[in-house]
Amino acid sequence: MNIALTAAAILLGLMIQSSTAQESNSQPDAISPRSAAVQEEDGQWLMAAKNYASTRFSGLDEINAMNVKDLKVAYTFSTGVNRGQEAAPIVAGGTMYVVTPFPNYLYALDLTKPGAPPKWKFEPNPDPSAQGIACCDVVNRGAAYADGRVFFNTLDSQTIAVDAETGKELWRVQLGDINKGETMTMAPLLVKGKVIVGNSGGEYGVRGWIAALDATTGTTVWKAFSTGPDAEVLIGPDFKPFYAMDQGKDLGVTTWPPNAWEQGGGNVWGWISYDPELNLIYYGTGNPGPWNADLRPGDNKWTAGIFARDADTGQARWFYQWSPHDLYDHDGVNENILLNMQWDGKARKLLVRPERNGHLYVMDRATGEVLSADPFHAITGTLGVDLKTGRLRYNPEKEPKVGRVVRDICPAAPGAKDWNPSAFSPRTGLLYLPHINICMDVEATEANYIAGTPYVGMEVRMKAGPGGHRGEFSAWDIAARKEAWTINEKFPVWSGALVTAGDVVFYGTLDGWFKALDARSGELLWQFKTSSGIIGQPVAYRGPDGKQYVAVLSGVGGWSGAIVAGDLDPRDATAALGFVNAVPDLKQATTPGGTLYVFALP
Amino acid sequence: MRTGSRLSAAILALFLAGCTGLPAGLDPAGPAAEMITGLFWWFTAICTAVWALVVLGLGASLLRARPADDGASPLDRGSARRISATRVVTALVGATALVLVALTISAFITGRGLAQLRGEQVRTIEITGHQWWWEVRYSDGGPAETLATANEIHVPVGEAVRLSLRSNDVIHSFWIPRIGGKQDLVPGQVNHLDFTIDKPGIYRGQCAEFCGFQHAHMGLVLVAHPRDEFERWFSSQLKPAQAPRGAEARAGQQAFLSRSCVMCHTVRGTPAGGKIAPDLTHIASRSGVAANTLPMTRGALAAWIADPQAVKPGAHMPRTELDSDELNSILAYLEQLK
Amino acid sequence: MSSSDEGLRDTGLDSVRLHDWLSRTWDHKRGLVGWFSTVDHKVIGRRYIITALFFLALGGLAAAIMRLQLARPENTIVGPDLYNQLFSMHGTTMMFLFAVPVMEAFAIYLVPLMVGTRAIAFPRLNAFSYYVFLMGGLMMWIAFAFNTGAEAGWFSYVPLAGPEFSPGKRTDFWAQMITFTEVAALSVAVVVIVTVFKQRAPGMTLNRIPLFVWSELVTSFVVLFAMPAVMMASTMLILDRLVGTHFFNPAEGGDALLWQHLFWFFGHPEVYIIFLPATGMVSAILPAFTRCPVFGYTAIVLSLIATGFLAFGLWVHHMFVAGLPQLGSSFFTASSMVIAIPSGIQIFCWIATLWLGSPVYRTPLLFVLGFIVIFVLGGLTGVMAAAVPIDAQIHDSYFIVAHFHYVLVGGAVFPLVGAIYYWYPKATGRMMSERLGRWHFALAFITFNAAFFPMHILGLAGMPRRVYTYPAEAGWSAMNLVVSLASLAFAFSFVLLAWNMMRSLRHGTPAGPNPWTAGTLEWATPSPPPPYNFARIPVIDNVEPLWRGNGSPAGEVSGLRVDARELLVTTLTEAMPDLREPSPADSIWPLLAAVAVGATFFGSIFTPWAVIWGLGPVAVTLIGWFWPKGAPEDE
Amino acid sequence: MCSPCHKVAGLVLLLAIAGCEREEREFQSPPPQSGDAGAAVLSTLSPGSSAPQATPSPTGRKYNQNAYHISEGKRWFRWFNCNGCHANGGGGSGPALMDEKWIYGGSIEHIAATIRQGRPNGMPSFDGKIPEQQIWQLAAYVRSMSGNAPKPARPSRNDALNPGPAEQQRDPLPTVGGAAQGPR
Repeated sequence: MNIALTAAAILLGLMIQSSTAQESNSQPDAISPRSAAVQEEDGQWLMAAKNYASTRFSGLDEINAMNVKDLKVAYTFSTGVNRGQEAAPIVAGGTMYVVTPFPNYLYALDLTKPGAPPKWKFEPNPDPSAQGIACCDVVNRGAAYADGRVFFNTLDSQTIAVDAETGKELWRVQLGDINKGETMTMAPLLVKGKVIVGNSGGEYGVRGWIAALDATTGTTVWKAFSTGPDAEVLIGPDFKPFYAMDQGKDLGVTTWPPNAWEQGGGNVWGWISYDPELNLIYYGTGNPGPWNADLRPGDNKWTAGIFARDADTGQARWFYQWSPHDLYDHDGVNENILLNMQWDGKARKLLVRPERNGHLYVMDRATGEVLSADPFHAITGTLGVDLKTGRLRYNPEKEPKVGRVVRDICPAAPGAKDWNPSAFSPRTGLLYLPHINICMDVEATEANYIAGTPYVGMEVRMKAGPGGHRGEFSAWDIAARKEAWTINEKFPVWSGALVTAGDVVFYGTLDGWFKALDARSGELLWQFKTSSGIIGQPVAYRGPDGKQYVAVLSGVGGWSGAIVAGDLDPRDATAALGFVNAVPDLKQATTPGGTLYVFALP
Repeated sequence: MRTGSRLSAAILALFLAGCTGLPAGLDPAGPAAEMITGLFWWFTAICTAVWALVVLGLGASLLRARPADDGASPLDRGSARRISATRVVTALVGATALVLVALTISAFITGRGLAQLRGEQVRTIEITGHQWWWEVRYSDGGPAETLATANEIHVPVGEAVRLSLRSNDVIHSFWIPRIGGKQDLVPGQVNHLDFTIDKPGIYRGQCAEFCGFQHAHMGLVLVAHPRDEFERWFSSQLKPAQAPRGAEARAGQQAFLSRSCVMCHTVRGTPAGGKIAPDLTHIASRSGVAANTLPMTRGALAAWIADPQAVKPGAHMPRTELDSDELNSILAYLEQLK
Repeated sequence: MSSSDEGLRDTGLDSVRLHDWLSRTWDHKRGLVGWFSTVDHKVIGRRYIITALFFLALGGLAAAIMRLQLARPENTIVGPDLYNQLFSMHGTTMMFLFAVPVMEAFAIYLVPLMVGTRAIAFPRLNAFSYYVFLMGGLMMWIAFAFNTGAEAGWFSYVPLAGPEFSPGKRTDFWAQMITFTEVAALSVAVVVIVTVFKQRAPGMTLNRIPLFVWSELVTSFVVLFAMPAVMMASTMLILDRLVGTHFFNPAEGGDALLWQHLFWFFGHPEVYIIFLPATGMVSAILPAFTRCPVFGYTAIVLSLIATGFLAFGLWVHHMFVAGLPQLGSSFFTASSMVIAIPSGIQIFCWIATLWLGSPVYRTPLLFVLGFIVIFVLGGLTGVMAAAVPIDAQIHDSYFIVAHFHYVLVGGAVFPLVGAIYYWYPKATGRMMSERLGRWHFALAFITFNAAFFPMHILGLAGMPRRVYTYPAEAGWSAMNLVVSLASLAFAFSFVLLAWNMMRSLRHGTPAGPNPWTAGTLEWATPSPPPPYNFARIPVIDNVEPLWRGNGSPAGEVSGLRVDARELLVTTLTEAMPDLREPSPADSIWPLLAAVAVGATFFGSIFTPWAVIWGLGPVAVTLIGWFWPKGAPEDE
Repeated sequence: MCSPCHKVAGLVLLLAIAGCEREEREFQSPPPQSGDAGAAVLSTLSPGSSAPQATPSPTGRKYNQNAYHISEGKRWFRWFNCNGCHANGGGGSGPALMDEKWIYGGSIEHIAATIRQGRPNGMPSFDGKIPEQQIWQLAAYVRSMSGNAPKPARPSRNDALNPGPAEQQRDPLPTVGGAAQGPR
C-alpha cells in the first residue's frame, strides 16, 4: 500500500512540477493542503505559518534548485534589538511587518521603495519587568495581518491591533498578569474576524488559556483554559475525544491533585491551524507545571495535548494528549499541518504533527484518531505510542526521580523538535523538519510555587545526543512513513523551515548560516553567513517588482541561544534550564544581533 | 517461655507503673508493636535471669568458704578443683549458646511475624522528612484524592497502613513508640514501615535520627480514628481552604499573601503555593504547631510566628517583621483554616 | 645481624657496671631536645596515657555540660548549636582521643615489659605515632575552642556531615582528626604486633604469653583491618566536601548509606578495640588478687581471637532501621548473638578464677568485680539490641545510650581504672591510696548505675538520642534530673581518681618491684623500670614466671651488647633466641616528621593542594629519620 | 618573646578570630542598624574630581565572612526560586551571577539592595517577602558564587545534580560594574 501511495505521490509530484501548486486543486485525493483553505499563491505572507494549513509552502518558483546558488542579499534592516529573533516577517501588499523581541517594536517596511525603508515604527512600550518572567528569552514569534490591521502580542501579555497603513494603535487589551508570571510570545492567528491568542508561562505555574478576541474591538469572544473545570475549558456536549483516556467529566480537575490545576500550565504559546471546512482550530497546549511530575500525579489534563475547537464558539470538539502526565517538559504546542491525502487507501483529512517527544503523529483531524506515530528522531524517554489506547508509553528507566539523576533522556526537554516550525511541500510530499539532537540528565527536585517566579522543580543538564552533533535537518516522507534524507548540523536547528515551489528548502543555523537545500535530495545548494545566529522563520514573497524574495531574521537567542543573548556562563551546566551545557561553544560561534536579511536573485 | 515472659513483664510493668505508667515503647497500640513488646519482654526476662545468675555466681565464688592458705605456690592453687570447674564452665558456655540460639530463633520468628502482618489491602501514606518537620502525603486514590498535610498522620483503626518514607535533606528516623519500631528516612532511597492500629487515640512520636539543630523538636502525631470518622476527616481535608470570614481574617489573608508566609507555605485555594514548608490549608485542624513543638493555641501560634528562632533556634522559618495588627490578623486568618 | 665480636657484651659485667652501661646506652638525653627525642616506650606510653586521660577529662566536661542542659525540660543553658558540638566532641573524644589511645598506650607501656624485652619494636614509629595523635587531638579541641568543633556526631552521618548540611570547616576538622588518630593507631598496631611476635623473652611460647599481651595483640590486628575503612570513609568525606566528589551524593550515583557501611565496618570493631584490652587488663588483675592463675587460659585466648574475627561481622546491626534487606539483617542478628559466646566464656573463666582463688579485695579487684556486674548487663542489653524487632524499637533511643555506656564504661573504663590502680606503682614506684580508691570505686559504681540505668527506661519511653532538649509534657523530666545528678556525681568520682594519682605521686608509699606479688614479667624489674627495662633478659617457663618458688624467672640471657642498644629477637611460636638486633637510638626526626605530616593533614582541611605541598617537608623529615649514621642500627 | 613569635602568635590569633567569625551560627540577626545598607552607589561617576564613595557596611562584612550565612543563602537561593532564573549561577532568564559582570553593582550591599528593591528589567522586588536577615544571607551567597567570600566559608557541592565546580572551587573574580568594590 505504502509503496503504491509513494509511487502515486511521486507521480503527482512529477505531474505538478511543470505547473504551480494552484493546479493541484483539481486533484482532490492528492497530497494537498487545499481543503485547509490555502489561498491561491498571491505572493504575500500574511500569517507566520503562511496559511491556515501551516505548510509554510510558498508557491513562488522563481528561485529554484538551479539558480539558488546565485542568491544575493537584496537589502537588510536592523531591528535595533539584539535578542532572539524568532518572528516571521509578514508581507501584505507592498509592506513588510516585522515584530521584534521585547520591547516588541513593530516595523512597517515599504517594499515599494529601494532598500525597503521603514514606513513607520510602533512602540508598544511593554512593562520592562516582563523580561524577568520570560523563561526562554524575550522572544516574539510574529505578527498577523488581516483587513488592514496588524495584530501582535507583547511580552507583558497585551494583544495590540495597529492600523497597517498608518501605524496607529487601534486597540490594545491586557490579557495577563505579569505578577503571576504570565507573558505572551506567540503569533496570533486571524480566523473569521477573530484574533486567536494564547499565553506563555509554563515554567511559572501559569494556567494556560486560549482566547478569541474580536478583531475590530479587542473584546474577548471566548476564552478557554487548558486546566480546570469543563465549563472553563469550554468542554460541552460537542466534546467527543477519540480515546477513552480523554473522556470524562472535569478531567481538568480530577487528573490533578487538589487545586494543583490552578498552577498547572498548559499554556498556548505555539501554533494554531484552522480548517475552514470543519470550522475547527487546532492548537497544542504546553507542558504541565511544574516539571517535577511527582508533584502532580495524574494525567494532568489538558496539558501537553492538542485541542480541536469550534472557531466560533471555542467549544472543544476533541482532544488528544501527546504526553499524559508529561515527564520531560514536552510542551505539545508544535505546528499542526493540515493535509488531505490518501491514508490506508482512503482519502482522509489529516493532521500531521512532529511532536517534541520525537514522534511524528498522523491524525484524523475530524475525529482525533491517531493513525500513526513514528519516531523521527532517536528516543530513549518513551517507548512508542499505543495506537489502541492512544497513550504514550514512558520508559520506566528514564522517569525523572526526586533526588536521583536520571541520565541520557532523549530527546531532552526542548524535544526532538521545539516550536520552530517545519514546512511541507505538496510537490515532494515531504515534511522538512528542523531537529534538536540533544539528550539530558535530570534530577527532580522540590518545587516551590511563588507566584511570578519560576516553578520548575527540575535540575537539568543537556548534552549532545547520539552522534555528537546537536542538530539535524531532515525530510520526512509522510506517505511512506520514513525519513527521506537528513543532514547533520553542529548546533541545534532552532529556525523554522520554508519550502517553495522552486523545490528549495530554506533554514538557518544557530551559528548564523542561512542555507538552501534541494528539496528532493537534501543537497546543500547555497549558504550565506548572517551577522548572528538564526532562530527565525524564513518566508518567501513576491515583491512589488514581481521578483521573488526570501526573508529571514537573524539574531541569536531563544532557549537555545540564551547563552549568547543573555551572556550566560557555561561553567554552570544547568544554566538556561540546562541548555547552555549543550551549546557551551556557541559564544565562540556567534554574537547577539537583530537584523533582517532579504535575498533575491540578481 | 510465654508465661515466664508474661510474669516478668508483669513484675517490671508494676515496677515501672509505680511512677509514670508504662513507657510508650512498651504500651503497644497495634499488632506490630504488640509482637515487638512481647519479644522485648521475653528477651528481658531471659537476660534478667542470666544477669542474676552471673551476679549470683560471682557472689558465690567470692563468698564461698575457703580453706586457709596452704602456702603452696599460687601456680598450683585450686588445681584439684580445676577439672570440676572446667566441667561447670563448659556446661555454662553450652547453656549460653542454647539460650542465644533460642533468642535468635525467637527474634527470627517475630521478624517473620512482623513481615506477615503486611496485608495486601494497605493504605500507603508517603512521609517525607524535612529539617525539621514531616510532610505527609496521601496518594492512594486518584490524583484528585491526593492530600498533603504535615506533622500529623491520620489513619483509620484496624486498617493496614504502609508508610513510604523518604527524606528531602538529611537522614531522619520515623518513630512512634506505641505503633512499633522505627525506620530511617534516607535520602536517595524509599523505606517502608507497616503497621495497624487497634485502638483509636493520639500517638506521639518524634524524629529518632540526629538531623541537625532542631532534631529535638521534630515531633509527630498520629491520630487513629474509626473508619467513618477518618473518611470525614479526609474529605474535609481535601477541600480547599475556607475563605476568610470577617474583616480581620480578610486582612490576615492579605497579610499572609503579601508577607514572607507566601514564600514557603501553601493555602490551597489561594495563590499561596509554597511547598518547602508545611501545607497550612487546614492548619487549625491540627493539634500542634512547629512540628508539634507547641500546642495549637492562639498564644502558641503567635509566639511561633512572632519569633520562630526563639522557639526553634536554627529552624528554617525566619522571623518576619510584622506589626501587631498584621500578626493578629494573620492569627485570625490561620485560626479559621480548620 | 651484627657481627658477633664487636662491642661490649654483658657477659662479664657485674650488676653495678651493667646498670651503668645500660643506663648510659638506653637513657634519653636531658634537655628539651632530649625530651622530644626520646623513643623510650615507657616515656611515650606515659605521655600517651596522660594525654588520653586529659582528653577523657575534656570529654567528661562536655558530657557534664550536656547533662546540665538536659537536667530540666526546655532548658536553655546551651543552645542546639553548642549542644550538637558538645555531644559530637564528647563521642569523638571518648572514642578516638581517649578510649583507643589509652588502650594502646597501656600496650606501649606494658607489652615490652610483659614480654621481657628492652624496647618496643620500631620505637621511632612509636614516638611518631604519639606526636601525630597529640596534634590530632589538640587540633580538634583548639578548633572547638574557636567555634569549629565537630557538629554532626562522632559518627558524622552524611548527608548531615556532608558539604551541603555542614557548612564551614567544622566537619573537615573532625574528618581530618580521624586521619591523625588513625595514622597513630595503625603505627602502634604495627609496633605492638612486631614486639609481641619477635621480641618475647626466651621461653615465652605462644601459650605463655600473658593474656593482656594476647589481648593487645588481637586488638592490634583488629586495628590493622578496621581502621583503614574509616580512614577511607573520612577521606571520601573530605573529598566530597573539599573537592566536590560525589561518593555520598545519591543524586549523582553516590550513596548515603555507603558512609554508614564504611563507618560501622570500623565502628563496630572499634568497640572491641576498646573492649579487648580491657579484658586483658581483667585477666592480668585477677590472678594477682586471687593468687591463682586465670582459669582457662587457652579458652580465653581463643575467645579473644574469635572476638577479633567476629567483630567484623556485626557492623550492620547499627543499621537495622536504615532500610536494608531483611535477610541480611537476620544474618547480622545471628552474628551479633554469636559474639556473646566468646565474651561469655571469658566471664565464666574469670568467675571460675575467683572461685578457685582466694580474692584479696584491693581497689583493682573491686573495679574488676564492678566491671563484671556492669558489663554483663550491658552485654545482655546488647543481645536485646541484636534482635531486629527489638532494635527497631530501641535504636537511636536512650536505651542504646544506656547500653553502650554500660558496655564501654562498664566494659572498658572500669577495668582501665582498675588497671591504673594496678600498674600505677610500677610506673611511678609509689602506691595509690587504697582508702581513696575504695571511696572512688563505691562512688563510681553507684553513680554510674544511677546515671545510666534510668536511661534504659527513658529510651523505652520514647526519648531519642542526641536531643538538646525535650518537652515537659513528655514525662521524662524526673528521670532526666536523676540521670543528670548521678552523672555529675559520676564525673566527680574521676576527680577522686585524679586527686589520688597526683597526690600519690609524692605521698604514696614506695612500692618496690612487685607490690602485688603478681606473676608477670613487668614486676620482675624495679618500679619505675629503668630505661633498659631489664638488666638481663629473663628466660621463662611459665605463664606467671614470678610465681615460681623463689619469685624470680627461670633464667637469664646473657651476651647482649651494653654499649649499643640491642634487643634479643626470638622465634615467633617457640620464642627461641634467634638473633641480636640493634634498636634505634633517640631521634628528633619522628617529632619533625609528625609535625610535617600534621601540617600536611591540617593544610588539606583547607586545600587539596596541601597534600602536594606537604610531600616536600614529609620527604625531608623521613630522609632525616632514615639517614644512615654508620651505627649498628642502620643494618 | 622574640618578634617572630609575636608575629606567629598574631597570625594564629587572626586565624582563630577568622575561624570564629566564619563558623558562628547566628540564627537571629540583631535588629538592622543605620548604615547596614551601606552606601550602595550604582555609578563610578560623580561630578567633580572624586569618584563616588562606596562604603562597606559592618553587616555586609559579617555576612560575607560567615559560612553558615552563606550556606543558608544557598538554601534560600533554591527555595525562593532564584535558581529558576539564575540557575546555579550561570543564569537563564536572569543574568549569570558567577561571572564578574554586575549590572547593578556587585558588592554585598548592592546585591542586598537589588534583592530588596528589585530592578527594572525583570528582577522582582522581594521587599516584605524576604526578611532582612535572609536577604543578607542571599546576598552573601550570591557574592560567593563568583568566589567573593573567604574560601573556607564558601559552599561546596550540594547533594544534587552536579552543575559544575562548586563555589568553593571557583577562583575569585573581580567585580565589574556598578560602583565596584574589590573582593574582600
